[in-house]
Amino acid sequence: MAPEQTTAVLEAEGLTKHFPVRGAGRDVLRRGAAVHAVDDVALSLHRGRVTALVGESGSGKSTVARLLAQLQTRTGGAVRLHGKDVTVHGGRRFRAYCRSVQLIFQDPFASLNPVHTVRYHLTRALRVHGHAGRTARELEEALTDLLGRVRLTPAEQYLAKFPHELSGGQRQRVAIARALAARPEVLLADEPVSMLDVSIRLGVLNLLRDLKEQLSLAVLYITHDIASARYFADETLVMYAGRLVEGGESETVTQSPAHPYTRLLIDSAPDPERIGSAQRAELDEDDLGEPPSLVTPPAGCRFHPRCPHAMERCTTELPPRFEVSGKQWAACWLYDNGSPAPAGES
Amino acid sequence: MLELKDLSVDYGVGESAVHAVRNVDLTLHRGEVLGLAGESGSGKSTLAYGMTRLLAPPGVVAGGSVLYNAAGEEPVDVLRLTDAELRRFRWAQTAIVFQGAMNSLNPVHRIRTQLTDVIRAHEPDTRPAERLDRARELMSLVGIPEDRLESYPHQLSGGMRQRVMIGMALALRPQIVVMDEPTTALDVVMQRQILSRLVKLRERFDFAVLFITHDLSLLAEFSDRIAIMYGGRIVESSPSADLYRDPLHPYSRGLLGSFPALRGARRELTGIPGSPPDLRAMPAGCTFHPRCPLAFDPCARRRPPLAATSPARDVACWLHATPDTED
Amino acid sequence: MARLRRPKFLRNGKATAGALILLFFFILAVIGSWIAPYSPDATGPDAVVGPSGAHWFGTDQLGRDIYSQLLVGTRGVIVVGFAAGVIATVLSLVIGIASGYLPGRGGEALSVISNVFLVLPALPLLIIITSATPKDGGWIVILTIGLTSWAWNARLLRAQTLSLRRRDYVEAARATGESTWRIIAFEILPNLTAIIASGFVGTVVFTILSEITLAFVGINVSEWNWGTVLYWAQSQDALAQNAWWWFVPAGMAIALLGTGLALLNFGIDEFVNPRLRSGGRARVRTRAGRRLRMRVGFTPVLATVEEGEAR
Amino acid sequence: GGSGASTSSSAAGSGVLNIGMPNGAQSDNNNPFLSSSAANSLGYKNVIYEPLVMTNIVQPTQAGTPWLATAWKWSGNYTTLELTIRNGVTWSDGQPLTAADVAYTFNLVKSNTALNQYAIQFGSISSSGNTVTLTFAKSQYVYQTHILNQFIVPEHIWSKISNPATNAVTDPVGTGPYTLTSFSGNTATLTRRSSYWQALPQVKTLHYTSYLSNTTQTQALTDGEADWSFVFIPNPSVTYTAKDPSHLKLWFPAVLGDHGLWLNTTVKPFDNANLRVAMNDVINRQTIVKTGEDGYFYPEVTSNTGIPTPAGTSFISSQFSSSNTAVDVSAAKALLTSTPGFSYSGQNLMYNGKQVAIQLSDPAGWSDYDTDLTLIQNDLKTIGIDATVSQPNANTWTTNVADGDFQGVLHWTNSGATPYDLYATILDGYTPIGQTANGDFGRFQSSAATAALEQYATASTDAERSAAMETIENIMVTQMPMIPIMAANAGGEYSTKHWTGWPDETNPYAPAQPTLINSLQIILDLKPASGS
Amino acid sequence: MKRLLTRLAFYLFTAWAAITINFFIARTLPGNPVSALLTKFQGQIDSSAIASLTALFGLDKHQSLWDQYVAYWGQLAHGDLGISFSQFPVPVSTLIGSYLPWTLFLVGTATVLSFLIGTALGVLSGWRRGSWTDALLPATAFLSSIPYFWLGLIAISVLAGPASFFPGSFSYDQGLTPVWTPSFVANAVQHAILPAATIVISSMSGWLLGMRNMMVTVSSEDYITVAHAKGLSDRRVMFSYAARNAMLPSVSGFALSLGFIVSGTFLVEIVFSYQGVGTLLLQAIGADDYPLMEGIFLVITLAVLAANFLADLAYLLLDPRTRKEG
Ligand SMILES: Nc1ncnc2c1ncn2[C@@H]1O[C@H](COP(=O)(O)OP(=O)(O)OP(=O)(O)O)[C@@H](O)[C@H]1O
Ligand SMILES: Nc1ncnc2c1ncn2[C@@H]1O[C@H](COP(=O)(O)OP(=O)(O)OP(=O)(O)O)[C@@H](O)[C@H]1O
Ligand SMILES: [Mg+2]
Ligand SMILES: [Mg+2]
Repeated sequence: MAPEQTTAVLEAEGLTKHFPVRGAGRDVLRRGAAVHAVDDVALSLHRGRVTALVGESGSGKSTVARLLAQLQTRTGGAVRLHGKDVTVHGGRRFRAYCRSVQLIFQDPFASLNPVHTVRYHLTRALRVHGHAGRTARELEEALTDLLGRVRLTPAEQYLAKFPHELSGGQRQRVAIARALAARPEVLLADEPVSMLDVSIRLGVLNLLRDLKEQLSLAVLYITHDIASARYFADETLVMYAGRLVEGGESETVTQSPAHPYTRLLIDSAPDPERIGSAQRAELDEDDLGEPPSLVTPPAGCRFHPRCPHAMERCTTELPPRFEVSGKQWAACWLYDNGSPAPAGES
Repeated sequence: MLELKDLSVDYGVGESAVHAVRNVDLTLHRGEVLGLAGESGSGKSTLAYGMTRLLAPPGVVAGGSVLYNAAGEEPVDVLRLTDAELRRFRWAQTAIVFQGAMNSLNPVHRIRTQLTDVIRAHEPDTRPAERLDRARELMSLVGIPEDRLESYPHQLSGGMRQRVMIGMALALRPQIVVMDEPTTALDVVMQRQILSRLVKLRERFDFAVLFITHDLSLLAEFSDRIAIMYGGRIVESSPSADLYRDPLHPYSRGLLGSFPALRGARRELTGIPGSPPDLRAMPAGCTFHPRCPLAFDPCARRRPPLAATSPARDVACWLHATPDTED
Repeated sequence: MARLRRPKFLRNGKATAGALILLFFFILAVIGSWIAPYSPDATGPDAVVGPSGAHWFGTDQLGRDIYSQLLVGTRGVIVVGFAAGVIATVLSLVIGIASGYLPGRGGEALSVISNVFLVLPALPLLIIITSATPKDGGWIVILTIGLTSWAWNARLLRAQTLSLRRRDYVEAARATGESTWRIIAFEILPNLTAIIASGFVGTVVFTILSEITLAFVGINVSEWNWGTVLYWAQSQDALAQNAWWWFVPAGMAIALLGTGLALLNFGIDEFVNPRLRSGGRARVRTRAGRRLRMRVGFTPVLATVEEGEAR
Repeated sequence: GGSGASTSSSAAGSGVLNIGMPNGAQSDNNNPFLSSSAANSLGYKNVIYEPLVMTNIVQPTQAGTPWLATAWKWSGNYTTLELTIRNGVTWSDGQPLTAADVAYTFNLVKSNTALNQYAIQFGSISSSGNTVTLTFAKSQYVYQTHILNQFIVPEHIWSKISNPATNAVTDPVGTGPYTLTSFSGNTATLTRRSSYWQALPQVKTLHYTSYLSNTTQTQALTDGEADWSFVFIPNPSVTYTAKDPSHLKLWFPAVLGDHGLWLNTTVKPFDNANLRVAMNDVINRQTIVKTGEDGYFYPEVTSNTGIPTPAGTSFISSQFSSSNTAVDVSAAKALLTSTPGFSYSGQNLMYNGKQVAIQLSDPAGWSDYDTDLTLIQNDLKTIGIDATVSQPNANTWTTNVADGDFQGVLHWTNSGATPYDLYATILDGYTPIGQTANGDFGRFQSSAATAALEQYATASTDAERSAAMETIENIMVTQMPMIPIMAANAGGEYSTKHWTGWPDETNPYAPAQPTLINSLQIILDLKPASGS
Repeated sequence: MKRLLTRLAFYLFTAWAAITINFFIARTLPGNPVSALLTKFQGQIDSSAIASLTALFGLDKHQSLWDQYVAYWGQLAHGDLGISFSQFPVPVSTLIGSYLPWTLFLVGTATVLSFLIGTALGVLSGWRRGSWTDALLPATAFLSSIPYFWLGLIAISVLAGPASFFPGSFSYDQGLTPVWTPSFVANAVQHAILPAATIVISSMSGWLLGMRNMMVTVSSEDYITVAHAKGLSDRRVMFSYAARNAMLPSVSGFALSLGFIVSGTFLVEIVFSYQGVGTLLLQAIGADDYPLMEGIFLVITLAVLAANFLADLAYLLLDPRTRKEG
């Protein structure tokens, strides 16, 4: 693992979330059935660094973000802010926590209340965290400053607008501005651009990157688009069915994926270089199967039912993290050289 | 095969009408995969629904023609068909696969019913058992176990549903399959599976595909030809490879520059400045000029026509206008 | 999605018509007793005579002026209707939102309570309670109707709150650090306005009809309202006396007010669900002059190549 | 309306008489003792079970008509009654009527509180041969008709009924000329017996239908679906008689009971007799009876004594025979201004400097009473009393009246064969405010009145009784503990289209109400109308 | 399974709560059946009858409210609804038994008709927007705003009468015996037409509106467009695709409204003098007849609960999404 210049701001260890299944027909007979949405996830976010979390839909990425933001209570594991274990539910301590850790939602169309103006959203965020200043002037300055940061200028033009009067990119900027109002150290961005138009995605991503640099934020960038992780993140973690399967420096992970799942993911991504129908049919032959049920996840490696390299051992034993190279690890028995990488921090 | 001429589609009529598609000329050749790309709101779906006359109110087809040439038959103008003729024409000649398969399948009917009723509607003489056999065949065609025929849509995964829709599209062996963002809701693995399946089926049945997406990298890989739409118009239409290597229109270039590439060297991503145009207040001249880094004198004043620069390539941009296309 | 755009809402023709009708009755409720030509209780020599210049809507068995009774009675109808509507709406809001937003048993319990109230037969209950309460007067009717008719709206609000609670912007407000009450009051509540409004209108209609029904069966007839007029008409067998004027105007007033409220609700419906709007014109004229109906599945073609001229 | 195939076939040729009552839902319940039974409510009990003696409340002084008793003799100051039972009467099942049946019936009433409707205190009851002897603890002078009107039930049937108070008596057996053949829907059908101790009536079949509302009952009368009823018809000259003036008739004779304005005499200033007398002076009974009661329902009370006429004319002492009600506002005002404490401020009557105000109340839904109150309200305004009308619900009102929690109500009195019942309701049985009263709702307290009533009930001579009555009337006229307004009635609506022989003013042989015992007399008298 | 069990628990709880509320409301009324009887007859019954009536109704035995409540449940457990006061000593169950069928017949038929007609019109007007069917909306809104008792009274005065086909009162000609003969059934139907029409006219609008709104909403669903794209006939798209889906909310609403048959429209019975439980209920209220009131309430409550259960079942049947995957 690359030596870190900074210490982690936010860390998670053994993060686990099981959603109890309720009222689901015959499952009643089996008490305690649960969706194993997140199992034993360990990650750490560092100042001035972007960590990408990629994985297919339903793999538990958003749940990780919510657990980190303490919007949901975790089933197990620890979340440490500046090395201190924090568990908050609400009230003042929650406020204090979210002053440091802010979440940006996937859908800018849904994450702003349609009945409130931009001014309301931002003012509230400032007020709640005590950054609104004491006079109307100070508030106005703070607002202008915030909008300036997300490059919505001139500020007056946007303050009075309702969300529906803004374009998707502008809305996402407002959402980011709201998160910044708390002056956080960690930004959890849950697929911040997947709902945005291609032509404006880049702007928002670039904005996030700039902010990271200016404010030296720790950013968790959640996406299902592994290509954007390559461009945007310093480090990339790959998630499959609630578990992290691979992690490491973005370029390494994307260019030489180690875990069979990461490989599948990368092979599946559209590749304009393979122009023309001639080379098209390559991966298609076998039905690649579907993600497993999270209520009864497969034993051993969760990917084994779909894995072309699955071994006997994969069906029974959970692979620990194995170091693949200095910049990369994978939770796969293929890399078992007898020396599992120290589990825990990536 | 299918020839759109001067097709215009509006939402609403009169003063308040939104001209979502304007004077589009587009040809879909037999057996070809034509990709239609462009950012959100550029009118891709409107075009697809408009030409099949499936646009919900307040959409209206304001003018133009949609000529369908079946082999060895008189061309028919889809826009001039009566309701009954249109019904007969639909699905038998052009089938459609929409973006959200969950919403394309009726949640209260079994897959079997939904597969067989299209056969029954067009071939009323077939026996139920025969129709069921055909439905089974379609399911195996798209690689879904036959026993899933008895399922309801919500019992299938998203990928399965989309495959059911593709199977259904092929029920009557149509000449043309229109696909409006058929895989955007799916993750990449599933997306690739479905597209590969589609490619194979196309080779087997030889239908033409109009493939709509905003993901240019996907089109570059899968389609023969790509048309780029902006603000309700086609701004460029080229073979995939040409377009990918050498986009002519600045907008096409911008689109390509918005996608981070997974492989190869890290390219600098440029993106497109500005925001998509408001259809109600289109800029005069070239609709792209306010966002165009290369805009120059005529762009703000006059609209560039879609003109051929080479035999296979059309572009609507003053940068590439030959003197005789300038009016 | 509801937005607080009142002017936009009133741009809807149906809503405007409804609002105008309502306004008309509101004005009558205020000025009715001043512009009434007689006291509604003033007896006169002409008993049960038909409409005339002196008595626009005729007189009753005591020679009282029915037009004046209706005018004076408007206030009772409007006040009871709206006051009970307010009570029921507030209750449904509190219970509906609380049961939708509060997690766990509390919410469930409230939901069960509203379901119980839903099962209780409203009108008979109303008759029993109002006929049993010692004091007469509008307040009893207001309170009884208000306290018993909130359940339906509470259920709707609960369902909507449950879905709003999952919305990103509510989560986002939580993630910003907003307190629960503030989330309810400022994030959720404003998005329920349309449902609240239509629930309110619905309750008002129900209340008014109930009040009139109660009066008609002879409960709470001390004060004048339209039901009181109908009650007297019925107890005096007005229709057998061919005294149609005693029955018809009151019935029409109720129907008109009801229609106004219904139109208002149509407006709210269309406001909430834009698909319900007819979108300006439902018919279009092709260039060749034929009129076509806009409908799903068959997009009208305004000009084909042969019919119209190429552009 | 309707094309009632069976009920409207009331042509006398087929011998059918249709009787209707607006009494709502009924079921097959023929227990003659229960006021809740259909037999009682619709009145067909009277053509099945017969009384000992038939009396006429319209002409209370007239001697009774012997019915199942051929003779009756009171003795010992009305503490012993000797009845001679008619011979040759048979029950509808063929068994003969005996004196034992009569004694059994009285014993049944005596031993079942629930059946003893008039709470009569029976002493011994014995029968021998065809005589029955009853003794009583106290004088039954004022209750004599209640005893004589007792209908008789057969011992051989009723002795087998375990609880006579809760039995629906599905197959009633009586001595009357009709037997119940069916009860279906809301209609009881009775047919004539083949034998009867008197001449058989001409009506072969009786339909008693309970209509669900006054409106439909009225409709049935005008449509010819019903021939006879007792129902309040508003504005009958338009809604009823006008529909067929030559046949549709009504007759509502007064009986010895009052409807009047009760004042709570514990509420100041209504404890002042002069104020009450003044109020009596301004109430316009004619208008009330004409408008509120549509000119017929409750006849006007014209005597200040409150005794309805002509039924009670003979009871009015000569002292008051010309003391008739008349509207006289100035006299009333004069009386008030001369009364200490009262004064006028402009048009307003003040008592000790405060406006005299009264809240008049009657249940919501009683439209005639409510109309009457509105008129009284206006009348009281003429002497400056600020009257308001309120309409609580019936339950509340009933409770309030009984508990003395009211200011002024329109309420009734009991009625009977003498004015005793009427006066006893007004003057007797003082109960303190807050306790439930069965009479004297106004809480009028007068030992003289109580004594006079007692004297009237127990006196042994007519002279004593007249003296007592005069005392009572004097209290009534000078103190007006209740302001009598109109008389109770015993009337009905009937059609002469198919049947004639109905009672009316000119031939008041019986009250015209189909639910009273006299209805049997009327049915026995009916003749098919000529030409129908 | 679990869903059904929780529903069942809910039904039991609701039944208990409703019955308890009914019991206490009825008992805390001021007044009592004896004085109600006397008051009703305004002097026709002598006040000396109070003692006998009190004894008759068993009101002379004083029992605490709680004891009455326990006794009431004891009775209910034996299926005994008590004895009516106003028609003493007829058992309440007998009375309800003879009146309920008529209500079910009249209001039930009317509700079904109103639902069918309203829904059919709603389907049409939702499907053919912009045609004449648009006029249905304000028209039915007006009709539904008219109080139905008023409509009924006007209908009686205009249409019923001595010479008319329509009888103005009763559920069948009095004197006929209810039997299953064609002539009796015809007679009963003849009596039901006018009141049923009143209910249908004034309650149709709700169904129409709901169905229309749902049709419009459903019409813009993708699967409808797909159905059109498939070239299915208009009828098939309209019924099998649009209406079939749009109906779901209406169906559960319909089941609920079946439960309100008794309580919602009982004034119609009163206006038309129809021998149904509505008439009976009003009479019971007027007479302070608690056993009868409680009995009718019990029936209404059970009807509503049964209807709720039906709604649950109907939804389960009609919407495969609520069914559990096998
Ligand atoms: N509140 C919840 N109750 C029950 N299950 C839940 C809940 N939230 C999430 N899940 C389940 O947990 C799993 C992970 O969900 P999550 O939203 O974290 O996935 P994701 O990776 O963010 O997917 P996407 O890319 O679609 O956003 C899913 O199977 C989801 O169904
Ligand atoms: N009902 C409508 N009324 C008015 N304008 C509409 C309506 N529907 C769509 N439009 C407008 O028409 C334009 C074209 O929409 P269309 O759905 O065809 O875009 P698209 O290219 O398919 O976008 P996407 O990639 O988001 O699917 C958009 O600007 C949209 O705002
Ligand atoms: Mg997610
Ligand atoms: Mg689209």
